[in-house]
Amino acid sequence: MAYKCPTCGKVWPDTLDLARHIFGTGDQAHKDWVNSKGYNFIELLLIQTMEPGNKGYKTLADLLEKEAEKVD
Amino acid sequence: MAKFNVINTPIHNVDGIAKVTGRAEYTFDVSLPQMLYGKILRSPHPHAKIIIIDTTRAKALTGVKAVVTGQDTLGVKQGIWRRYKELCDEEILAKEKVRYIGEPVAAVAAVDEDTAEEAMDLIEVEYEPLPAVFEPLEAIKEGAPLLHENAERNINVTRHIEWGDVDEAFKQADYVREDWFRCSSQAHVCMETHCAVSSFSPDGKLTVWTSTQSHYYIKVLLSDVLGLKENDIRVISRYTGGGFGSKFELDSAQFCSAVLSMKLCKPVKIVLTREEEFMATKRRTPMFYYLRSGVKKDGTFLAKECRVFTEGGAYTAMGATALYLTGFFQSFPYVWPSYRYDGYRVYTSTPPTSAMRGFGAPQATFCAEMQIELIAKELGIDRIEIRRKNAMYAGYEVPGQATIQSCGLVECLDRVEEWIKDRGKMPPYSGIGIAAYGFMSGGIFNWFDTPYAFSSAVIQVNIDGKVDLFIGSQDMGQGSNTTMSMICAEELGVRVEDIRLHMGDTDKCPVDLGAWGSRETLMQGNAVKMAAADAKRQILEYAAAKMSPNIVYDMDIKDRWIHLIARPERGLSYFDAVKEAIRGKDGQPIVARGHYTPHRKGMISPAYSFGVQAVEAAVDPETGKVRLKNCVTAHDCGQVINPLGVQGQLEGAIAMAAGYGFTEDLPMDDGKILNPNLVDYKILRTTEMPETTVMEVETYEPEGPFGAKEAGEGLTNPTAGALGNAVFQATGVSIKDLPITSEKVLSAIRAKKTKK
Amino acid sequence: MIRDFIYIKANTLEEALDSIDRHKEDYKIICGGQSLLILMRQGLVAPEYLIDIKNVKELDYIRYDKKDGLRIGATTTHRAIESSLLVKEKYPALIDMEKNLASLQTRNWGTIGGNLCHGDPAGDPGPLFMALNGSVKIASKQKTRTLPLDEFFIDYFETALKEGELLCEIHLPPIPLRTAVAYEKFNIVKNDQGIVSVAASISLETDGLTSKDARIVLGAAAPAPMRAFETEKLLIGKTLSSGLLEKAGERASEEADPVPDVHASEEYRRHLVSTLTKKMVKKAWEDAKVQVK
Amino acid sequence: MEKFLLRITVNDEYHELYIKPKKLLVEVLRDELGLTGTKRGCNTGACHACTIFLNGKTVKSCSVLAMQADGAEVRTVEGLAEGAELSPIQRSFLDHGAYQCGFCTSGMLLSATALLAENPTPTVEEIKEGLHGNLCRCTGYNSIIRAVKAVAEGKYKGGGNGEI
Repeated sequence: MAYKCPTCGKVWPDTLDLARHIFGTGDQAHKDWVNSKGYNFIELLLIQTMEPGNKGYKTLADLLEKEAEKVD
Repeated sequence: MAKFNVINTPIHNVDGIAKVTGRAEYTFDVSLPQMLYGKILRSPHPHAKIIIIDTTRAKALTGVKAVVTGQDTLGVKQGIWRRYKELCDEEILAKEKVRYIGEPVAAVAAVDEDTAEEAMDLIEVEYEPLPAVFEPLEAIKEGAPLLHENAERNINVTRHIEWGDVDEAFKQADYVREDWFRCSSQAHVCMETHCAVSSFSPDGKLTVWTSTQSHYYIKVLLSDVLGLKENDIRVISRYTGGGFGSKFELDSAQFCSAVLSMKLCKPVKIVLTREEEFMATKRRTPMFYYLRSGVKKDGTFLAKECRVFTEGGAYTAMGATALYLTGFFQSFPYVWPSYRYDGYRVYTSTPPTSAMRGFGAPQATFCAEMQIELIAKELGIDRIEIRRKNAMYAGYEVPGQATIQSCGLVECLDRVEEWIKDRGKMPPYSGIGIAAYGFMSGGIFNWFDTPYAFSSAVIQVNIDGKVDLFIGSQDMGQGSNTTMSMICAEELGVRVEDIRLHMGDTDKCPVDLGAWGSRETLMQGNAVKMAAADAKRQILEYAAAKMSPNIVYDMDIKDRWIHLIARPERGLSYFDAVKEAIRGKDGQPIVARGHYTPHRKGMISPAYSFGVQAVEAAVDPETGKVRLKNCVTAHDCGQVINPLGVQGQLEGAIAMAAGYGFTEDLPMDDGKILNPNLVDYKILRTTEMPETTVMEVETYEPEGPFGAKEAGEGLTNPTAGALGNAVFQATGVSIKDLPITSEKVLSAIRAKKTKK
Repeated sequence: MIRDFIYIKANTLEEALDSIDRHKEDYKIICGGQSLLILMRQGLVAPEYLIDIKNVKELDYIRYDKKDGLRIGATTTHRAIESSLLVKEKYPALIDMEKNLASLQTRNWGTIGGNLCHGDPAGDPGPLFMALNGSVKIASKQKTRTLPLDEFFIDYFETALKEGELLCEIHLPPIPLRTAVAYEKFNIVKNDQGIVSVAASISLETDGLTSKDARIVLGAAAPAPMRAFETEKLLIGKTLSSGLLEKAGERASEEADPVPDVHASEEYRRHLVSTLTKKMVKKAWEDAKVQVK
Repeated sequence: MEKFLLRITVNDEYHELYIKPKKLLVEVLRDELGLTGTKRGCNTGACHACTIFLNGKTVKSCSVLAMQADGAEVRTVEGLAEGAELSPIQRSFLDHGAYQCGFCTSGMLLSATALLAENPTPTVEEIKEGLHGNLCRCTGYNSIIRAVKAVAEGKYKGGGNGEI
């Protein structure tokens, strides 16, 4: 089971990889999608650095668990 | 019979005679009829809006021919990362806003430099200073001044790498260590400062002589911003007085001289002063490092987490690559089962940071190797043993990133270990520090967005056997002209003196992306080897017809002698064969082409070099002053092509990297560099150089020409770390912010004493 | 860039003094020009008249007399001093000082007079000549006067030379019996100007143990090379001991008035003053003791 | 601004030219006489790339007024070789790869020539002190020191203007 990026449609094996793809691309389209879901893209990015435990990615991964289209 | 006739022999540099007799003409020396001289007016503010620029008085000064500002340009935002338009953010001649002290706001062309300089004082610029921010960790805070519209919280670029289950692995670690490091900036200090002579002619053609590492890049970047077609521009750079990463982006001398020349249809020469070179060209990327490593009791590496904030300065430049490479090389040269890297490049109101020799890897290696030294001490494991246990090996795959095809690291560790044993016990306050490293042979990711092959070469064999070799690579002192001549001579089976080299002129030479990322030996080398092989094939075609040997024999050319490999005495002279071969091709000289673009090698590099360096240093406990005594390096760069060249690259790298380690710094006050001259910016002189020994560990790199890989930037990676570890071994103090000045060493020694 | 000036080449001392007198309002003297030309190129100095005394052979000499001491003409180059056997024998400390000053090329053309008149507190000759109780002969068209070097250096790049005056000669009295001088600077790159420098001259009583006189001069530790009077007082009449050295080092670092810059903080400069003072006093003291035997 | 007559012999050729007194010697050599072998790398007399011989002694031609060289004898890098015959130090630089970008090389060659003219058998320490003024960013100096040492050991006899 894999997950499709809601912005550019790229497919990733799990939500953590998808989260990293969204942070890594970091272009306007991907930023807008995250912000439209009530999160702040830059805040998540900075939490990833300021707090231990991969928090930024985990939060985005949980969101994607619900929002991203699942494909097999 | 020696393996090679030309390769790995100590021959003279092909540009030698020109350079030791003062005949070599650098851009600095170019002078043309009716040539004018330009000067650039630069912003005194780190962040300000340009309200109005009044050039009337300057234009009225006798001898001044033209004054241009941002208004006289197309106002195109350019940048070297052409693949991503949002990262092309620098106009060079600012139109509305200035973002660093030294940013060009106007340029003057006059009959001589003095008049141009005098005109500077007559240009009145009204600025509206804006709030500025200088430290990355300040710039990302809420409410910090926004330096670029689309860069929220001043974040320019972020890079993320991850493999393995990092958090799980940290749970299994017996020992976890956290360290913070601060890596400083560094100036390239090329002896020839940035300079350019632009000459625009009425037929719409622009010729630019410039000191550069890539004449192709400069041609394309100029066409992006001047509204000219790429090939209406000709860039000439036969000799370049040093580059070190500062000369493959478009700089203010090139752009302003071109704009002025296009306005006047007269040649304009701009040479940056040494002060401008320090204050207003790019510099090494300063980095704030957080490093957490988890290891087992027996020293096996398990997990590493790395977070980096880099001071981006006013524009992107090549900063994105530095951010990626420091994260990528943070795991080098070891096997880390799990690794996570988050890197953030932050805009600040300081001169832009970009590429400099090593390109993020010297910073990464400094932090990694200093931490490993502390881990080894903590666990009571021998520092060579812990490195050997986790060393990369040929065939290792950096998960999802790259495959290591050749790696002589372990042998390098053995050789250095042996040298340290021979050195015996160190006197008090003396110590030997080591650092292991790896580096890339050229980059793959096509951020420049070129449609051409990465490297190309053209060969033409003439009636007298003389071989015209046309290459796109640029020799800035690293020796690529000699290396390419040697590769061509070896493959074609002739001598270097039979080669007539053509380079440094976009009108005559095929495309090559230029000398950066230590790519020329491998990439241009492969292209030259391919062209030479094709030329040889054409000659052997004729020779076979003439000698009609039994089909079981195959033929080769060695040292101007065409022969059957199994029967070397049966053959004919290369010179005779060529004459008749050309007669047989309807009088046309033999022409051959070669090119190279890396495929199926991942996104980073086609090959990786490795090495270990030991630095012996003595510390004066009274003043903290560090003195370098010895520096030994075991380096694996595959098959050595140009032995004199490799030794020169190593010794030059040590001088530059040792400077980064303990004498060079660019202190700033609110964005203004405080030591923009060679009196207060201290690079090493003859008297500071340690004895240097290089131990070549030869491996075979299948991707490289004759098995060769880089020996240019990689050698700059270990020295700062090895020096820091030498100070640690000598005094027990580990200085974690560069440079390791005598003042920092002394206060650390005294702090350690009072703690006891 | 250098602003235009009216160039006057003086071939004799008289011509020089005459030209200086005539253009008293706006002139500068150039000899080796190793420091002056840098200031002129940066537009910091732009005189109307530039009077070149490089060719005044009358001021290019090194003379020694047992009673009178050493006299060096102002247009003598550093290199001439460095290679003088006379100086090597009588004032060896000068040779080491010159060898560690800037570069060979600078010393070949730069002159001792030019160096002193530049008035850089981090200059090398100043502190050493002051420790040797040196003085200078200054001439103008009207009169000639001599001045102890202690009073020659006033402030940053400012000396006691008045308008119309020319430095002609440096005079170092004979080194008294049982006396030795030592000079050293602390720098990171060899021959760079010192972050801090110390010159120490120690004279011993006939017993060869107790100090009779001490002259300590700190370089780059104040707007001009400064005598460390309190440290001197502390040293006179004492015998050498590590305790004495510690106290002397501490006192000198308190007396100093260093300014922090990109190379070192104030605290670190004070520490260096202390370290170097201890080292130079010890070296001078021990060299002086050797002479007693 | 009144110009002055400058009489100067450069590489055994006598020149007479009128110049503004503010002209530096390096500017006359490069811009007036076209001898661009002598380079400039800084504005504060620190890099020594402009080293030349003036009356037999090496000086920084960026820190000498051209008028101070009136009637003097100058030798630049272009005057080291004698026709096609390179001087010992030039040949040794070729063999030892004692240069890379080449921009500091003319200054290095002249400093090395002066050093050997004055002290034919210098120790490594003396070579380092002799070349201390000349900055180089490419070679790390040791190849240059090896080249000078080889000439000191007599491996390169005669030819060119080795002895000034």
